[in-house]
Amino acid sequence: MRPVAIIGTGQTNHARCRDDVSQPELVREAASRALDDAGLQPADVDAVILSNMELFEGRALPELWVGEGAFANGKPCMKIATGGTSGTSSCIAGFHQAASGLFDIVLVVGFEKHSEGHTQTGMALTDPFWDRAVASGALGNFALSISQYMAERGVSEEQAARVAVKSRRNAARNPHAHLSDANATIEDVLNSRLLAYPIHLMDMCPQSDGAAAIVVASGDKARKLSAKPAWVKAAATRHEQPYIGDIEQRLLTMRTLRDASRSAYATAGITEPLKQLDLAEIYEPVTYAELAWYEILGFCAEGEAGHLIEAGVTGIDGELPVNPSGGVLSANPVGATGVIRVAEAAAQILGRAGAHQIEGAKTALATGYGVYAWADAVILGSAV
Amino acid sequence: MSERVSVPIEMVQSWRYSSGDSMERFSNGIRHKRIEAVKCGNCQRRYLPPRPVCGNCHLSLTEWVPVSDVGTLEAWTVVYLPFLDGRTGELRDGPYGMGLIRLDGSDTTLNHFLNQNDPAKLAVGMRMRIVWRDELHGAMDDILHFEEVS
Amino acid sequence: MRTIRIAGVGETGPVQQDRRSIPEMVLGAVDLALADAQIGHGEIDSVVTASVDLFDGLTASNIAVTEVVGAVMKPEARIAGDGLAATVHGACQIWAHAYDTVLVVAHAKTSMAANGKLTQWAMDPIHLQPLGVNFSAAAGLQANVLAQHDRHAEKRWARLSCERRAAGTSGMAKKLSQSEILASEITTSPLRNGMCAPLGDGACAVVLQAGSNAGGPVLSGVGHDLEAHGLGDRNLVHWAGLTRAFDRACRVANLPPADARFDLAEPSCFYPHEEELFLRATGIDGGTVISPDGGLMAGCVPVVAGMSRLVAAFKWLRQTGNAGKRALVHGHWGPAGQAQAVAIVDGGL
Amino acid sequence: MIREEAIKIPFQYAAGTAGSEFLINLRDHRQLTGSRCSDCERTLAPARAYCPDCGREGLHSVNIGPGAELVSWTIVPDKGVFALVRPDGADTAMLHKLLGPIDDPQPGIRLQVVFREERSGHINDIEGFAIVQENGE
Repeated sequence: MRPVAIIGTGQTNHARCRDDVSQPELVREAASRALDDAGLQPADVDAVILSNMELFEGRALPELWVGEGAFANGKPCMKIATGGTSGTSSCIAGFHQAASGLFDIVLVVGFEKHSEGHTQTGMALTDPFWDRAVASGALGNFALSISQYMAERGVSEEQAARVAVKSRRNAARNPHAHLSDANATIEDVLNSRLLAYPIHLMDMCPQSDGAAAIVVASGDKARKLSAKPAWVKAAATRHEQPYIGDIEQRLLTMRTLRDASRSAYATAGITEPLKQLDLAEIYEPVTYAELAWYEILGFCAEGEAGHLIEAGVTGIDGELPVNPSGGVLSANPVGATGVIRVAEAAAQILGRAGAHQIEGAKTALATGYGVYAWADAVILGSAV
Repeated sequence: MSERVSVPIEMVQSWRYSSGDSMERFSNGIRHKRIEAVKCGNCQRRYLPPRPVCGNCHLSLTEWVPVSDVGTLEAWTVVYLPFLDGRTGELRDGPYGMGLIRLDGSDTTLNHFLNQNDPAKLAVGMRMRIVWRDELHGAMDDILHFEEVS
Repeated sequence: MRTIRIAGVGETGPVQQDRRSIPEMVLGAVDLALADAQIGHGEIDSVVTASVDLFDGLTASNIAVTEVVGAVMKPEARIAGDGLAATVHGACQIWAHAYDTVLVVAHAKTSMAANGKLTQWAMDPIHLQPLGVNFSAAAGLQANVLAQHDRHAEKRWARLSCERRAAGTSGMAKKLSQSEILASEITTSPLRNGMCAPLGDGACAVVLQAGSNAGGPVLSGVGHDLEAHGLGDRNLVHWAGLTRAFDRACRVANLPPADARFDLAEPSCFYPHEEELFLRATGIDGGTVISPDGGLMAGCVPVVAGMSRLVAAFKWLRQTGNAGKRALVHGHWGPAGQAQAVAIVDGGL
Repeated sequence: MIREEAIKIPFQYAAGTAGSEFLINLRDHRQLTGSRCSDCERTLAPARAYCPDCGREGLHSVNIGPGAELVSWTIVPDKGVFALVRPDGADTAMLHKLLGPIDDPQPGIRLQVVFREERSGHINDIEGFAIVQENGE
């Protein structure tokens, strides 16, 4: 792909309910902040991509109502959605459009207002002839995968709880996070309400209202507009077969994320991710998934994820900080969640991540994940 | 902070879904407690639910193979959080057991309810059997739930 | 920018009701496109799909088709909009040098639910949706603005609908005389039943490939645009968004918009007044063949509509004697053409 | 085989800053509210958080109507008549219902907003726009 870079990012304050603003206003909040961060005016934007899960808010073609919130009036605009990977896929679409030569500046905005609908019910609109009768949303599906992972790997509830503690504590440094607690403990997690065995409330991502945006610039523009752009070094997407029961041992093998990350590593020249990546913003919908992704993404050998979190390797001061922002466990406006991963990774490269800045971050990984085991991997770097 | 107004709109919508030929055959079988999977001639994978092509090999699936009503529990959970069933608008209360069951003769697993909701009594590898409803109408909820083979 | 060849096309329908499941129907179009392009699934680098969850009654509606479009363990992106927008994105992927061969697929089945009820859910839920406004009502309001200053508009639209219906070969469009159309029942005045493109089911697939134009028609320009949502915020006499999309596409194709000449135009017209809006917005005049197959008036599948026009243009350019000619393809979605997309297709050597 | 499956999901949409103000003014003051954009010097109907054309935020709220002018309409059997109306003092039109009976609506005809007695802060607090009789009745 021709060179492109992220030159600005913006996020709303994510919360359980943002009924102070309408959907277009929520989108405007993130879009304005991203343009300010990039030092651009709305008129500088050549094209807009929106990311949102239509049925979570019961909308058809949501860009029609919400587009003007993203400064899309009179501009090329399209909406992309691929389930949980909507946000990362929209960012990758933004990379492609900015690299096409058609546009210099592409604004990507993801948003979700879960408080306006019933997400788990919307998610259950699956094949009416097969699994709709037994659908139980993302929660039930994750919990099923975890039983396989625990049986095979022997990972403990306490190790998973450490992921939640890391997330809440990191989130305390992030002003945009929905959930944060600088003093979170393993006991807090284990004592929180059991949602679906073995997932406790604090193991599971929340449903948040929020929006996030990135400004993507073509290579020439990025050099002109930014002293330190976050260059896109690689981006890969893999989709899976359509039914939950098609997927073999999701958390253990997750062939989509494995293949997408290996493809991205190869393009970016990464052979030892733990050493060569300065941080990772990964899509961890539940604590156990973060542990599984350590193995899938090659941060450790199979079966070593529990030890990795115990040793603090992925802590904010560790060798490879994972989700210094607090991650999906601390804020999850689904259509925005993948955009947040990419925006956080970019902000780290841009050196504008605030209190959760990883000093000297030069190479960052962002991933996306969907319930049907779809995956995206994006690698950003301080050099082309 | 000034007053925040929101606008309630209820979606009451129905769609007429086409099953497709293979799902129609499968559904007709279910009506007689007969389960059949489609098999890929290349990778030999036996698929439930039936579908037009093997996504891995891009080949049409035309061969049918019989599948048992007994299988292995590959994954399980007990859901405690009540779930709003969009089909009825009603809450499904917890706790209820759920599992991925690999029926003997199929390579994919079936996501369904378990009659057991005690985590201490569930384990990967357990043998499970379909419990059918009394009245069968050719749909997935003809299966009431799965129970352990004693 | 490297050349994008349209290597093959496939379509099912439009038919009033396709009794196949969505994946079976989509597979039909994909198989035809791959056969037309004489390539296998293994040669596809990336898939771009177009579908609308609420139309399909499925969340993340591309889940249902991922397998049949061949996207298992491959990149796929779903555009929730007209398939021509998905085509624009597929072209961007090739021009970005991200992929060399991209399969673009669009589908919808209006037989599943009343489309007029579903499109209410695309309208602003604070000010518009609670009134019961939908895309049809928006078309009526737009048509009425045009008809206010034009006493002959309704007769002209009836004649145009009659001609387009007569040209159709899909079997979906009932052949109606001008007077039958003018006597047909009001749907959203001044529009009448006979003026509405008959809605149906269908899928379209197009293979885009980086390469030379030696092998057939080439996608030489694309453009899209979004207007304000509120009908009262727009000048409904003009499709300003289409003019902008058209100008962008001409720029990509290195054509001066004012002087661009087309041998064929394939507008997406759900109603006859939209053809007049299309001509006005693009400056197309009498020298251009328009919708020789009857266009959408001969059978229309929302979401697929714009892509079905691309397929029509491609087939026309491939006909004997039409090589080297140029076509303008159009798609739109949203109330009164709020979102617009165009593509310029040049016939091969 | 065709199977009909229904879903039933309640949604609730936040009107946001300008939207809330617009709906509250309908409910409490039987008043239409627009927004003045100082950049493009237009008054937009209904009130909104930002100008759709120039993107400017922080618009000033202004009272518009109750008189209005008909811009366009469409008769929809079983649903009534939808209309685009430009309230007095506004530069753009808003969409609502035209109240009957109407024989032959004409563009530019004078209208007056009609409020419902029972109002809840909803667009349907407006019953519609009625034609003003020329003789002042």
